[in-house]
Amino acid sequence: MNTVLSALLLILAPLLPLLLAFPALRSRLPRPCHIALLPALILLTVPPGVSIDLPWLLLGTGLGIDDGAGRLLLAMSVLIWALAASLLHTAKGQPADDRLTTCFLLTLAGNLGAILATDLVGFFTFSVLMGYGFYALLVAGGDEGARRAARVYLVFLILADLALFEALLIAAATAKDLGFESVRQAMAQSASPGLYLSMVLAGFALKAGVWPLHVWLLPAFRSSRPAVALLLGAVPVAIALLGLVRWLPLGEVSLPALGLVIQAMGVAAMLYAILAGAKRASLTRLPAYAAIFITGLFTTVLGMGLSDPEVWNRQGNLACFLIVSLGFGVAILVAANGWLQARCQYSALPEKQADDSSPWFERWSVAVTRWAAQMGTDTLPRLRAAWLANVDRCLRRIRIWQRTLDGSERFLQRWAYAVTLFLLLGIVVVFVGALSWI
Amino acid sequence: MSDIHWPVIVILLPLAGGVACFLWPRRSVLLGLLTALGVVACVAGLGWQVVEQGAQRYAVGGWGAPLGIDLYADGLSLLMLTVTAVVGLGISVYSSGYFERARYGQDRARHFWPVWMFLWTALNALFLSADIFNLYVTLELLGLAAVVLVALAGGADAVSGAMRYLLVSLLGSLFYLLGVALLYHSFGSVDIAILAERVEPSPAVWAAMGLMIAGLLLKTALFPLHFWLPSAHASAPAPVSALLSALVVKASFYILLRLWLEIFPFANAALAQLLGLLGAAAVFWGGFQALRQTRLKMLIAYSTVAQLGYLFLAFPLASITGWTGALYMLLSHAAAKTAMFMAAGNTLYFGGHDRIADLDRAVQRMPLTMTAFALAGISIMGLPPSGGFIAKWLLLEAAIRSGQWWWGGVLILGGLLSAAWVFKVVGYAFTRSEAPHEARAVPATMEWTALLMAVLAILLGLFAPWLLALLEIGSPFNRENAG
Amino acid sequence: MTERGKKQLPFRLLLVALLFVLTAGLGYAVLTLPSQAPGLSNPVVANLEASGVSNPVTAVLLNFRAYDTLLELGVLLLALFGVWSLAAVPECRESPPGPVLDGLSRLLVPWLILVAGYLLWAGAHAPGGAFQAGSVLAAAGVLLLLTGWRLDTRFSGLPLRMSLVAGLGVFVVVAVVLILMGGRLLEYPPSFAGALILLIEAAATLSIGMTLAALFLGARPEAGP
Amino acid sequence: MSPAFLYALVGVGLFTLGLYALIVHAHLLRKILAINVMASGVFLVLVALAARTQGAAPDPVPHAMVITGIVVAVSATALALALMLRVRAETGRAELAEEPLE
Repeated sequence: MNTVLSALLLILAPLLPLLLAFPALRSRLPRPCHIALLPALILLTVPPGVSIDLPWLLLGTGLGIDDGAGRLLLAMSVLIWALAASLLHTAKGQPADDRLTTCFLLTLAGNLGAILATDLVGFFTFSVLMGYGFYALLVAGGDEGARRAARVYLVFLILADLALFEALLIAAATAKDLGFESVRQAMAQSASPGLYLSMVLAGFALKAGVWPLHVWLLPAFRSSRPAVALLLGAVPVAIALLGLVRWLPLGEVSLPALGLVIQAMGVAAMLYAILAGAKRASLTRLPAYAAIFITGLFTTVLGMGLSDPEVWNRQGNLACFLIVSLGFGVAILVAANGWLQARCQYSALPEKQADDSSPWFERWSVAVTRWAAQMGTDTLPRLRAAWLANVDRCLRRIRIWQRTLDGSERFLQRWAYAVTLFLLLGIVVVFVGALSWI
Repeated sequence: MSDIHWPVIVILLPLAGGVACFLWPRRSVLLGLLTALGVVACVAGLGWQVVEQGAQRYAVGGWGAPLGIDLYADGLSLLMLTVTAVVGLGISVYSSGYFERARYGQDRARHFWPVWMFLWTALNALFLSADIFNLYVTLELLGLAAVVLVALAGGADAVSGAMRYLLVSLLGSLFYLLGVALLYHSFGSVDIAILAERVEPSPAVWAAMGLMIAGLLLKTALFPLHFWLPSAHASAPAPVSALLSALVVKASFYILLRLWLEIFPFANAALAQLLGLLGAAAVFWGGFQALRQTRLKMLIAYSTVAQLGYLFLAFPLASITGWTGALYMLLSHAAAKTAMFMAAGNTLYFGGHDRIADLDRAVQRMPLTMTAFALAGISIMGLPPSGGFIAKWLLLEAAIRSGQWWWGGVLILGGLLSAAWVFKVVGYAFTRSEAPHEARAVPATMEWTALLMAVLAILLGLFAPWLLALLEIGSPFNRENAG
Repeated sequence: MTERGKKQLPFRLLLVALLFVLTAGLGYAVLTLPSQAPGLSNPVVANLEASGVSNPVTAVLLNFRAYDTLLELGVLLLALFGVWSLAAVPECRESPPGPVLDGLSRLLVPWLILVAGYLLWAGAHAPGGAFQAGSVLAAAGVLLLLTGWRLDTRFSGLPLRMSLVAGLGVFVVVAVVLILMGGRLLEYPPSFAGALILLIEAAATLSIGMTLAALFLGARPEAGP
Repeated sequence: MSPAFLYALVGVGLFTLGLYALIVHAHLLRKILAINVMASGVFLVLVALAARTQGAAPDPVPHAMVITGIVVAVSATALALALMLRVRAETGRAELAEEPLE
C-alpha cells in the first residue's frame, strides 16, 4: 500500500503541475500554483529510497527519490517555489495573468521532474521543459531588460541542449541502460570518456551561467519581477549543477588536468564575484554575484572531485549542500532586497568612489577591483562590439549569399529546368545502379 | 471478430462515404464525420487483427497473386493506416469548422467532403496494396484528389499551384507506370512478393528502377524536385495543406520504401548514399528557405521540404534502427505538421493574413493556437519528450552504429535550423502590440483540434516503445537491407 | 531564331542529349527483354471457365483484377467532382446547331445507343465491354449537348447524381453483398459470375457515358438541391 | 525478334517525344497534350510487348491494364483541361506562373 502511494506521489509530483498548466483545468481552483506543489510536499514525508520504473515512457525511464541530495533539493525547491507562488499571486495585489501562471507551472513540472529523474533521458527531458519554461517565464514576467536576458539565455539553452543530446547518445552507445548509476560505471570504464565529459561540462555550464557565461544573469536579476527573480538561483542554476553531479562519473575517474582547469575556473569565478561585487555593490546586484560566487565554489569542488576521486567520495555531499545553499541564499537575498525596497523606498547603495586621499593600499585594491570587473563583465561586451563590427562586414557577404540562395531557388522553381533536373536524376539513378552491376 | 474482412472495409467505407457525401451534399458534413469515425474504428479493428494474428494477406476475388490482386497488411502498413486515421479524423473535425463559416461558404464544403473521402480511400488502398499496378491506380486516385483539394481554395495562386501539381503528379505516375510495364514484361507478375522472389538484375530492371524511383522521388518532393510543393501546399485551404504535408507526400515515400526493400534490394550502396545526400541537401535547403520566408504558410511548406529530407537519411544507414527512425520521423512529422498548418489556418482565419511580421496582433488573442504551434515546433526541432526527439534519437543511433556519424551532424544542424525558424515565429507571441486589430472569432473546434494534434506529436515521444513494437509485425525490414 | 530562343539553346541541347540517353537506355532495356513473354496468359485461360465470361480481357478486367476497375471508376467519378468543384468556367457562346448537325444527331443518337448496348453484351465473349460501350454512349451524349440539348432541371439534382454514381455504387453493393454471403471481396460464385458481371457492366456503362458527357460539358448543371 | 518489339520501341519514342514537349512548351494545352502522348507511349509499350511471343495469343492482362490506364488518363485530362480554363480565367494566360508566387 505504502509503495503504491509513494509511486503515485512520484508520478503526481511532476504530473500535477503539468496538468494544471492547462488553463481550463485550473480555472476553478483557488491557488493552483500551491496545489501543484502538494504532491511534492507529501513526498518529502515518505521514507527515502523509493523509485518506480516506467519502461513504456519515452525510451524507458523512471522516477525516484534518494535519501541524500535529492531529498534536500526537493525540500529546498518546494519551499522556494511556494514562496514564489505566493509572490506571483500577491504581486500588485492581483493574481498573475494566465500566461504567466502557465509558464510558471510548466517550469515547476520540469524542475520537480528533473530532481526526481533517475536516468539521463528523464533528466534531459525535464530539464529541457524547465529551461524553455523558464525562458518563457523571463519573457512573460519582465520588462525589456529581462527579455534581452531571456534571448541570451535561449541561445545558451539551445546550444546546451545540443551538447547534452550528443552526450546522451554517447552514453547510450556506451552504457547498457541510461540509469545514472550504470552510465557512471560505463563511463568510468570507457576508454575515451573525454568527449562525453566535455559535452556534459559544456552543456551544463551553458545552462548554469557559470562564469564567464553569466552575462544573462545580471540583467535577469535586475529586471524580472520578484517571483521570477526568486527562482533564478533555485531553478536554472541549481538544476544545471545537479545535472553535473548526476551525469559525471564523479568519484570513479581521475582526471587531474581537467580537474585543475575546472578548479582554476571556479577560483576565477569566485574572485570575479568578490571583486565585482565589491566594486559595484548594490543590493539589486548582490544576488547575482552571490550566485556566481557559489557556482564558482561548486565548480572548484567539482574540479577537485574530478582530479581525485577520493576527495569526491569523502566530500561529495558538500556539492549538494552548495547547490541547496545557492538556492536558499539567492532566494533570501532577493527576498530581502524586495522587502527593503518595498519598505523604505530603498534603491541601491551608493557606489563607492575612488578617493585620492585614501591610503595607497585602498587605491590599489580599487584599481585591481576595477580591472577585474572589466575583465569579467566588460570584456564580453567589448568583444561583442568588435565582433559586431566584423559582422557588419560579413553581412554584405551574407546578403550576396542570400541573393544566390533566392536566385537558385527561383531557378529550381522554373518548370523546364526542374523537369530536366528530374530527368537527369532518373538517368543518374539508373547509371549509379547499373555501374555496380557491370 | 477475427474473420471480419477489415482490410476491405477500411477501403470500401470511405469510398461509400464519399459517394454518400456526393449524393446528399446538404448532409455532407454529418456523413463525412460519421464516416471518419467509422474508418478510425475499422482501422482499430484491423490493427487488432494484425496484432493478434500477425501480418495479413488477403486475396481479392479469391484468385490470389499472380492472377488476382492481393492486399497485404503488416506492421508498416498498419502504422501508416493508423497515422492516416488519426490525422484524418483530426482534419475532418477541423474542416467541419473551417469550411462552414463565412469565407468558405457552403459550396466549398459540399465539394470538399466527397473528394476528401476519396482521398482517404486512396490512402488506405495504397497502404494495403501488394500489387504494383494497383498501386499505380491508387496513386492516380490520390494525386487527382489532392489536386482538386488544392484548387478548392480558388484564386490565382491556388489554381496555378494545383495545375503545376497536377502536371507533376501525372508525370511521376507515367514514369512509375512505364517501370511497372517493364517489370511485368520481365517477370510476368505485378505482385510485390512474387516479384521479390523472381527479380534479378537486368537492363530492364535497372531501367524500371530508375523510372520508378525517379517518379516517386518527384512525387515525394525530395530536393531538388521540390519545386511544385511550396506553391501547392501554401496556397491550399488550411486543412488541405495539413493533409498534403502530413499524408499525401508520405504515400509515395511509402511505395518507394516498399519497392526499395522488396523489389530492389540489390540496389547498391552508392545509390543509397546518393539518396542520403539529397536528403541532407533537402534538410539544409528547406531549412534556409524556411528562414527566408515572410509568410507563415510558405514557411511551413518549406519546412516540409526539410523534414522530408530526414526520411531519406535512413537509406545510407540501411539498418532496422535507421528505418524505424525514419518512419518515426514520418509519424511525428505528420502529427506536428498537421498541428502547424491548422495553427496557421487559425491565424489566417482570425486576422485574414499570415505575414509573420504582423503575427503578434493575431497571436496575442489565440493562446491555444499559439500553444499548438509551439508544441508542434518542439517536435519539429526534435526536443524531448516529443516524437521528433525519438525519431532523431533512433536515426542518430543508427548513424553512430554504422560508423557514418556525418549523417548525425546533418540531423543536429537541421534541428538547429528548425529551432531558428520556430523561435522566429514563436517570438511574436511575447511581443506586445497595442494596435487594435480587426479579427473574427475562430471556431473552438479549430483551435482545439490544432492543440490536440500538437499534443499528439508530443505524446508520440512518450509512448514510443508501443509503436515501435507495432512496426515489428511482419518484420518488413528484416529481409535484405537489415544489417 | 528569337533572342530568347538563342539564350535557351544550350539548355535545349542538353535536354535533347538527356532525352537521347533516355530513349537509348529504355530502348535497350526493351530489346533485352526475353522474347518469350512470361505473362499470365496461361493462368487466365485456365481460369476462364470459372470467370463467367469467355473474353479474356473482360475476365481480367471484371473478375481477376476487378478491384482495379472498381478504383478506376472511382478515379473517373473523382475527375467529375473536380471539374464540378472548379465551377464558374466561362460559358462558351453557342450558336444554334445547323440543320446538318441537327439532323445527323437525330439520326445517330438512337444508333449510338443501340451500338452501346451491343458492345456491352458482346463484351462477354468478344472485344467490347463497359468502357467501350460507355464511350459510345458518351459520344451520343456529346452529340446531344452540341445540339444545345440540356438535362431538364427536374432531373439535374439527385437523379443525375444517382445515375453518375450508379456504376461505382452497384460495384460496391455487389462487393458488400458477396462479402456478407461469406465470400471474399469481389469473389463471384462461378454460377452467378456471368450475370453479376453483366449487371456491373450495365450500371458502369450508364455511369461512364453520363460522366464523360458531363466532363465534356464542364460546369455543374445549375439546379437541384 | 518479333515485330512487337518495333512497336514497343515506337512506344518508347512517343514517351520521350512527349517528355520533350512537356518540358519545352509553355502553353498548358500543349503540356496536357504532351502528357497524353507520353501516356500513349506507355500504353503502346504495354500492349506491344504482350504480343511478343510468336505463335501465341497475346497476354490479356496488359490489355486490361491499358483499359484501366486509358480511363485514368481520360479523367486526368478532363480535370487538367478544366483547371487550365480556370488558370486562364484567374491569371489571363494559359501558362504556368514561372516566378515564385507571393
